[in-house]
This record gives sequence, structure tokens and C-alpha cells, in this order.
Amino acid sequence: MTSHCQSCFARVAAAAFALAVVATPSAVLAQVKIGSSLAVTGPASFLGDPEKRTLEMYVDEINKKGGVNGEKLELVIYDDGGNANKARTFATRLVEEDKVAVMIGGSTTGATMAMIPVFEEAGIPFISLAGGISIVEPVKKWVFKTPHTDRMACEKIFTDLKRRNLTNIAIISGTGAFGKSMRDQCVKVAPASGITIVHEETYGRGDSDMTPQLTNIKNKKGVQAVVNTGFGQGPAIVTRNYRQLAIEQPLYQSHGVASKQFIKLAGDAANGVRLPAAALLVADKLPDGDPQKPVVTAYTKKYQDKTGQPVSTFGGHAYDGLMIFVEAAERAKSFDPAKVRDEIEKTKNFVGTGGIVNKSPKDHLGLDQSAFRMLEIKDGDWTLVPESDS
Amino acid sequence: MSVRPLNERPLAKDMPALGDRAGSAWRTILGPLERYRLTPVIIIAVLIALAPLLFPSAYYYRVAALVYIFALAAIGLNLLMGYAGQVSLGHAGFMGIGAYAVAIGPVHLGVPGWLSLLAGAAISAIVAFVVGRPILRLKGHYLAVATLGFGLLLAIVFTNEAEWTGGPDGMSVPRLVLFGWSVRGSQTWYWVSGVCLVLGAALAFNLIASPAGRAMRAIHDSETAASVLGIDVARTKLMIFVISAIYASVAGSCLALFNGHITPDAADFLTSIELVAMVVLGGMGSIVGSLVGASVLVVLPQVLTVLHDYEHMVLGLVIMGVMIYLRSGIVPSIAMAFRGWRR
Amino acid sequence: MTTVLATENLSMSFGGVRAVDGVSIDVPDGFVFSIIGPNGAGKTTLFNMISGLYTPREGRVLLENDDVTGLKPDKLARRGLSRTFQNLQVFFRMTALENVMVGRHRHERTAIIADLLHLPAVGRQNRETRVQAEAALKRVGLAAVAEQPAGGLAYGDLKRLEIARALASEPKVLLLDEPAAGCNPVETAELEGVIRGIADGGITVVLVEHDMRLVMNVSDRIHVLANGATLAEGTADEVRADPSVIEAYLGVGGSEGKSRAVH
Amino acid sequence: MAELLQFTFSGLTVGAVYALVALGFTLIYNASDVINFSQGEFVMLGGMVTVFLALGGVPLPLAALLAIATATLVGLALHRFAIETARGANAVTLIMITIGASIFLRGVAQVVFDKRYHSLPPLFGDDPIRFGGAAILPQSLVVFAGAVVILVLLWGFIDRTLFGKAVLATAANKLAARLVGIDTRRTVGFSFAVSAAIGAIAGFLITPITLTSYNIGTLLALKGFAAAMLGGIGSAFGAVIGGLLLGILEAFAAGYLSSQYKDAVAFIVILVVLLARPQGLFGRAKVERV
Repeated sequence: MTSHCQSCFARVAAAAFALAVVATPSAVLAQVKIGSSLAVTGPASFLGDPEKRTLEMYVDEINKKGGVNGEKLELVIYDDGGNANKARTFATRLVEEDKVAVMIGGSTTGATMAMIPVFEEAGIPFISLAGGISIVEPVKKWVFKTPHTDRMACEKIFTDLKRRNLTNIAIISGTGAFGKSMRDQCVKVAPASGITIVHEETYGRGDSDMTPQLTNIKNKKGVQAVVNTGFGQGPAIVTRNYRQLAIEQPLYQSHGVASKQFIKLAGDAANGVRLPAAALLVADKLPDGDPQKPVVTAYTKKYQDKTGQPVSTFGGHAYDGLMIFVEAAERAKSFDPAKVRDEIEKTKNFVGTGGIVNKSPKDHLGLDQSAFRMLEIKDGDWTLVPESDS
Repeated sequence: MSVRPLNERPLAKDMPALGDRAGSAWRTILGPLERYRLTPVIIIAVLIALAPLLFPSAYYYRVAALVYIFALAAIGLNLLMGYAGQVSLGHAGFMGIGAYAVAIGPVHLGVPGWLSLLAGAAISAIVAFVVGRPILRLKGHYLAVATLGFGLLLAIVFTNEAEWTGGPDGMSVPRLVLFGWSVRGSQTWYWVSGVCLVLGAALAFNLIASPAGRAMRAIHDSETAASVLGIDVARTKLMIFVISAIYASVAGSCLALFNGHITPDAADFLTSIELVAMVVLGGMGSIVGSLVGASVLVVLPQVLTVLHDYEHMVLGLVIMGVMIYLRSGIVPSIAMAFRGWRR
Repeated sequence: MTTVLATENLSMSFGGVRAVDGVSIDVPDGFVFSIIGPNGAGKTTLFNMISGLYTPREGRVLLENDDVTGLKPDKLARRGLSRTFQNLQVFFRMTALENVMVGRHRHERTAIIADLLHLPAVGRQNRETRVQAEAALKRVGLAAVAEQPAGGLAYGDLKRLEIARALASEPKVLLLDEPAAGCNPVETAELEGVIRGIADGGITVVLVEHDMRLVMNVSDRIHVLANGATLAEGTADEVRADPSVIEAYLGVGGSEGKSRAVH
Repeated sequence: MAELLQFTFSGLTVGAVYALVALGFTLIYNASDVINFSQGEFVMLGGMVTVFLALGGVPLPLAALLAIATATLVGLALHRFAIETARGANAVTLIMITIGASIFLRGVAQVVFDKRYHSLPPLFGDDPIRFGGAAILPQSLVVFAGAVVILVLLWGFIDRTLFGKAVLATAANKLAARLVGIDTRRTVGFSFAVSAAIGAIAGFLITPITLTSYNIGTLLALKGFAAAMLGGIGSAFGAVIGGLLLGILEAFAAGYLSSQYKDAVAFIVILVVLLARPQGLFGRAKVERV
């Protein structure tokens, strides 16, 4: 950390100098630029931060191995803080100033939606890292995404509930973008899955005690299980308060709880919590034959070695986005945006951290429910819930 | 009413003009222009018209358009804060009303965009009127916390009423169509927002130099003195609160129409603080200052991206540095220094 | 002689202390009417009640025989009551001229929309206000500093600026709260002329002042307060000779004290 | 009944957090008329420095002390290099400086620390205390006790020591205080240091409940500010009551009305209180002398 901080002054000084020449965009080297605008800071920074680290790590690695199509990649990342207006400005900047070949980013659905028109108009492929289903439904020519949709997570949870014969549930959701969007999807797909939502509660960003909401859920007759949609510190606090109130019903978290950090924050209270998650979280527990195992094991090792932090599925989304682009560009043997776009759309059997991706003109996501695993937390670690009927 | 003038000093303007003919010729041209109320507006208009000559790409148009839009909101807030002396930490709420009006109007109610913009302004005015009546009785930090709460309230509504607003992910805003002409693209919006800014600035300068403007400025320094001179303090505060709400609302509508997508960010606490920062950084009580403040806070983050992780650190330092060394705000402090230097 | 301003049994207390206790005054039209008394006698509180800043606990205020008790200051101003302040209440961010222009507020007739658009009527109004304000500044001898920011003016000038501002509103009654406080003898002498001139112009002046020379020279009638209650009232000579007044000022009577108090 | 009790427990838990933040606001305001919007960052520093020192192997009590010392130094630096340098500037300018400081401190924290959430072990374990069908975590009582102890210490200090009287005098009238020989600069600097220390203690105490990360400061400052205003800015007692009240309001609103609109309900109540008492619950009304 000390060397880190010594260099920071040098970097600030260098950057101050760079301000003077910033008017002339660095177009000296003929590199292929990958653009990105992420929520590196702000309330969604635990999305943007691992995403940024992942992109940096792998672009570095790709360049060390000689680049793509014989050309080096250059990464241009801006921090939009999750703010849609800022994201839109950076999108314009990436297109107009940096002249990027592809956009891999947009940590939040709001920021992604604000940026879409820019890339649609410019005709540059845009691989979003945000969860919202509205990004790819309806299909937009230039827009793709890598994370599973909230709807899949809901369906995965509901399938597990049905298997346990629990049909009456309560939902407690964060009022942030992630929690709200997933809650909406769950409400939408509940009837089709044979689930009845008998009670709903919410909590706000930064809330530090959810016992009133949970007390109401506890007192509600007929609640057989509780689903918590949200990310950040909220789910950890909900989980602790859940145990504090000694609520007996099973608690389900969402895929927003996407790193070991959650188990650490929630402590013992996390035991018994179930959640749908990508294979990435349980890399070491996957059976040897699992096609995703090599990919997720390699990514996990690399990320944890490099950053010293537990791996998160959010970083994995960035890995998938980058690799889908790289493979598409290699297939196209060019960085021509139109050709790359066509190849991205033809992505088949791509093994990523999030699942096996099969894109098509009608499906710009390319993941199905099989991408999700149902996990249960036991003794401070993830375990795979055996899936008997799938 | 004949009163013997006492201790009458010679009037400066009665004294014989000094200097040569050339100097006085300049003065006859520049003098009235220097005194003319709208000279700063003319200068702003000329700058807006000429700036694109330096723009290499549409990105610059976009950043400049954002500067103008935020400057418009900041000017409105400056009328309230810098001139009338009433703090608002919830002005982004009015931006939000304007922004969601042009989104909800066309999408849910079938009202055309331009009419929605006007409706948004009207709603903002009404909301400001209703809310302002009680809370403007509060003073200083108490007014600050009340307006903060009000802004928060609006942001909560925009976030929670997802059926209308799309929730935290926001909703798309249909393009503005004026007389069959679709207003789109950064360049077009550069001119639209530029015109809005010039109009907004002109109205603000008009107001300041009017009876109502003097009344509002008087309140800033002494409500007591203002009231014994016949100024209805409560009414004047309310009036200026409503006017500044309309400025923010129109700016919010422009922002939403320009971006084509709106999220509750536009209405949240941080945006309110950003607006206040624009006003204070540029200079309270200086319309031009609000434009400068908006420029700094919109452009600076774009420049600071080269610093990556150190961006926020430096942004904080810049704000602190400006406020410490140019404590009246950028424009008034520089103007003061300039005047001192000329003397 | 008609009464233009009167109070009937006016009372006010702060936290149990009676600051003003049943004070009745009767100010004839065109008079310079002074209210004197030791510190804490309740003079400024009386002013604050008359001008509507405080609502009296008991009693009435009559302006031209209308009961105006409890009316807001701005309503009173519109009825022709104006005042200055002991602790300066100048609009420091405005120029001297603009300060006085604010004084014209009650005579200005424009609408907010017209103001925003700067319709011709607003321009006319501004010019008219300006002329009147310049005249008011001239009356108090401040024409030379008209364009200067009020924040930069000397203390004595600020005192007169407040008077000019009040004058600009063309009041029927003008309350002056210690206009000579902090002024040097020359400025005080000038002030005397200003006050006289105001009264000669037909404006009734109610004066609270500690400078006895000024009070004695300028007043038509003097009302003495002590501990919130009326002690005496009369002409300058009558008050000067009243033993209770002398005692109130000095605690115990004495010819030496008397001369210091009243001269 | 159990329900009511649980809501109250929740309210006291959250309220004690707000109260601790509000206390910091009040002290600086008293000495300098400044609303210090970087107060939330002091709280963040208290939590994050402790977390990272503990991760680096420093024993927890020592880590907490070092965190408090760090925050105190930052508070002193903020006063010395920013507030003091801008001496004489108006209140809005000073507030803007503290907002700049808050952005700066957050920027530093994101580089020095990381962007994840962290927790600290609670002082008396994780097992809830059950009472009348409701449950409260021991740490909530610790936070609550912390607020009370700080309040008492502040009261004792201000009421019983000469230096405390100097702070009071500076608050009442800076010029007069200077005239009677009080070094107001030192007094204000001291109040910044103590506020920062209070913030850091708060950060250390609340982290086991609220968790902490580099950017928790903004929201805490917002709520703490509201609590301080509700209680009447300048009154330490008011700050604590304001904080507890705000917490209880939120908990009751979430429990009885709508969890979606609980913040809205809390703020509406604050508005109503302020309209009835424009100086807050325990604030002194300012009388303007004319």
C-alpha cells in the first residue's frame, strides 16, 4: 500500500501535466480501442470496481500475448458513478473522441439505457454489463449483454421453492435499481411459476436496520419463505436481522449477493441462506466434467491473485463481455464494427463465467436458466444444492 | 418639501470630463454599453454563437449543451440563493419534475413534448407555491434541511412510483417534435439549450433590475428593513422560489429531452448539491458566475478523467481551493481583483 | 391639532419582564416628537411595536385614527409609516442609490411578468424611482456616493442612508431610532438640520435619541420613559425642568448631573 | 405489543447512530456556525481505518484508537488548512469548503482502502437480547450508551471546564470572546478535533451494525444533519433526541405505514416540527436586534 501511495503523487503530477495536452486525444498509436463507462465509484461501485479491474487485467494479458488480430487493445474506461446523464456524456465521448471499436460497460441498467441511443446511432457494438431485461428486450441491433436477467434469477428461485413445496412467499426488496428491477420481474413471473406473493416490504439505500419490515413479514400469516432482492450491504443486514428475529422460514437471496464478501458480512446468520448464482462462485465445487469449470477456475485464480479480493460475478460479466468481443473480432478477422457486431450475434457455445452463451438475432443475451446454480450457504461457504429434476 | 442640502459634495458626474478626446469617444460608445443591463447577455450570446468554431466533434457540443442546461438551473437557483438569500438544497426535485413531465406526458398521457415541458413548468410552479408558503418561513440551516427533505421526498416518489416513472432504472423520453421537426442530436441541442440559456439569463438580468428584483435583493440583507419599507417579505420570497423552480424545471425538461432517457438521479440530493455548488463556486449574486460555475462543474470531471482513481480527490481539492482563495465565488472575486487593479 | 399617530396603553413583556408597560403617546401632525429615557427604558421596543415588528401584549396603535395594532410592517409601511434602525439595517450588497430605490417600493406599480420581460412600463418606473431616490439622497447629503456599494460607506453616511431610504417612501410618519448614535459632533449638527427639514416638509417625526443636545434643539414635544413606563411629557423646557426626569437619568438629582444630562 | 417493542428497538438502534453523527455536527456548529458536511467522512474514517488496521494485524482496541487519532488529525487539518485559511468567508462558502473536503476524503478513501463493504466484530457478540417478544443486538445498546456517554462528557466538559466555557463564549459571540482574551482560533480548531473524534468513535461503534465502506459518509451526514436540525442545531441534547426521534420515526413508518415511504414520512414529520418550532425542538430562537 505504501508504494501504491508513493506512486500516487507521481501519478497526480503526471496527470496534471497531461491536462495540458489532453486537448489532443492520444491517437498516436494505432491501437484498437475498447470503450467502457462503469460505475467505478458511487452506490453501484461494487459492480463497477470488479468490472474495471477485470477489464484491465485481461486487456493486459491479451496484449502480452500479442493482442487480437495482430493489434494491441487499448482500454478507455470512464467512471460514470452509475449516473445516467454522466454515462451518456461518456458514451458520446467514447464514440466521438476516442473512436472506440466496441463498448463493454454500463454497470447499471439506467446508465445502459441512457447510452444505448448513442451506440445505436453510431453503429458500434455495445455489450452491457447490467442486469435489466429491457436492455435486450426488445432486441436492439447493436446492443448485447452478458449478465443473466433478473427474471431468470426469479424463476430459478421459484423452481427451488416449488421443489420444497413452498408457494406462499414474502418479498423484501431494496429500493435501488437492482432490487427494484428484480422485485418487478419476480412479481411478474410469480403467477406462471405457481408462486403467490402474500406480502411485500422494501428498504432504502444505506438503511442499517430492517427489523420493522421483517417483523411485519414474521407476523404475516402463511408466509412460507422470504425472498430478498437487492445488492450491496442491504442483503447482509437483512440476513442478520432475519436471524436476530429468529424467523424460521427459509430465506432466499438474489444473484446480487455475488461474492464471498456477503458471507463475511452476514456472519453466522448466512448459514442456510439460498441463492441463485453463476458457476463462478463455486468454481472449486463444480464437478470435474462441468464445461465451465476450467474457465471459472482460471478467472477466480487470476482475479484473487491480482486483487487480493474475493471474486465476484460482476467482474465475471466483464470477462464474458470482453471475451465475446475478442472471439467475435477474431472470427471477423477485423475490427470493423458491423462485422464484429454480426459475429457477436453469431456467438455460439461460448463458455463464460456466467454460463454457456448462445446468441442469435432474436436473443442478444444468449443465456438460459441452466446458467444459474442454486447455492446454499453452509458453515461459511457455498454449497451446490443438488438439482434432482434438471 | 424644500430641504436645505447639507454637506453636499461635488457630484462626480458633474465634474469636467478628464482625458483626451479619443478617451471620451470610447466612453460614449462603451459607457452606455458597460451600463446596459443586458450587455452580459449579449456577450454570452456571442460566445455561444462562436464557441462551435473551436469544437472538433459532437462530444464538445454535448458537453457545452450540458453546461448551458445546468447553467440555466443554476441561474434560477442563484436568483433564490445569491440574490434573495434563501437556501435550497432540494432544487434538483424541480429538475426532476420538469424531466419526468416530458417523459410521462408523451408516454402515458399522449401530451406532446413541448406542451409537457410547459405543463412541467406549471406543475413545478404550483408545487413551489404550495410548499414554499410554509417552509420559506424557516431561516438559514432550517430552511436548508426543509428544502433538502422536500427534494428527497420528490426523489423518493420518482424512484418508487415505477408504473409512471420506470423506477430506479428510469424511462425513455420520446424525442421532442416541434412543428414537425424532430429535435435531436448534440448539435441541435447545443443551439436549443444555448437559446434557453440566453433567454433565461436575459429574464434574470431584467428581474434583478426591476422593482421586484430590488425587493428580493433587499430581503437578502435585511428582512426587517425590507418589511418596514412596504415589501411583503413572505410573498416576495415565495415569488422568487416559484421563479427559480420554473428555471430548474425547464432545465430538467431540456436535460431529459436531450438525453432521451431519465433516471431519478436527476432529482436526487447529489444533483441538488451540485446545483448549489455551481452557484456558490461561480459566485452568489452573479448571473455570469452561475454560467462559470456550471462550466467548471460540468467540464472539470471530463478533464479529470485522465486522473482515473484520483479524480474525486482532485475535484474535492479544486472545490476547496476555489472556495478558500476566491471566497466570494469565481466571478465576483475576479471582478473585485480586476477593479482593484484598474484603480 | 390632529393626531397622526397614537398608542393607547401599549404593553410588551419578554420572559416576565415588562419592557413596555402601558405607554400612551399622542403624536400631533407635523411635530418632531422625541422619546427619551435611560438605556433599557423600552424605547426601541415601543418603536418595534408601533412599526409592527412586535405584536403588543396589550394596548392599541392608532395611525390616523385607524386601529393598526398587529398589522405587519409592510402593511403599515403602505399606510405611510416608515422607520430607521438603531442597529443598522442597510442593504449592504446594493449601492447607496439602490438602497434608496427600495424605499420607493410602495409607490412602484409593476407586475412580475412585466419585470421579467422588462416591458416599457418597467423602464419608466425605474427611471421615475431613480429620480426620486436621487432626490432623497440629495436631501441627506449623500448624492456623491450614490453609485457606491453601501457596504463601503462610513458609519455616519449609513445612518443618513437609512433616513434617505425611509424618506423615499414618502411616509406620513417617520420613526428615527437613535440616528445620531455613533456620529461625531459635526455629523450630529448636520443631522439636526436634516430632521428639521423633514418636519418642515410635512412629515411627522418620532425620534428616539440619546444625544440630548439634538433632542432639545429639534423636538416639539418630548416623552420620557423609564423602566418601560411613562415618566413625563412636555416641551423641551418642561422636561428639562422636571425633577423626576433628572432623577431617572442619574439615580439621584444634582445640578451637575442635570447639566450633563440635558446639555 | 411485541411488534411495537421491536419497532422501538429498531428505532433506537438506528436513532443512536444518527444521534452520534448529529453530535458531531452540533459541536462544530456551536463553535463556528459551520455545518460540516464532511462529518460523515469522519464516521467513515473511524470505521475504515479500524477495519484496515485490524486486517493488517493490529489488535482491535489499538486499531480503534489509531482510527480516532487519524480522524482527529484530519479534523485539525481541515480546520487549519481550510476553515482557518478561509477565515471571514460567509457561511455558505465555508459549507461549500466542507463539501469539497467530503469529496476529497472520499476520493482518498477509495484509493487508500477499497470500495467494498466491511464489518467489525461486535463488542459483546452477535446473540440478540430477547425481551418481550422482541430482539435487540447488544451492539445497539453499545451505540446507544456511546451516544449517552459522549453527551454527558460534552455536557460536563462545556459546563465544568474553562475551556468548555470558552467554546460556549465563542459560540455566543466570537468578537466578544476574543475581546475577553479567548483564543477563538484554538477553540474552533479544538471543536473540529473533538467533532472528528466523536465521528470516528461513532464509526467504530456503528460499523458492526451498519457495515462500512468508503462512501457511507454522504447518507450518514444527510440523516445526521436532519437529526441535528430536528433537535435544534447547537444543542447537544437536542442532537441526541433528534437522532433517536428520527430513528424511531423511520422504524415506525416502516413498520406501521409503508417501508417504501419511510424516509418520506420521517422528513414530513421533520417539516411539520420545524413549521411549529422553527428553531428545532431544543434550539434557542434567535432574536434579531434592530
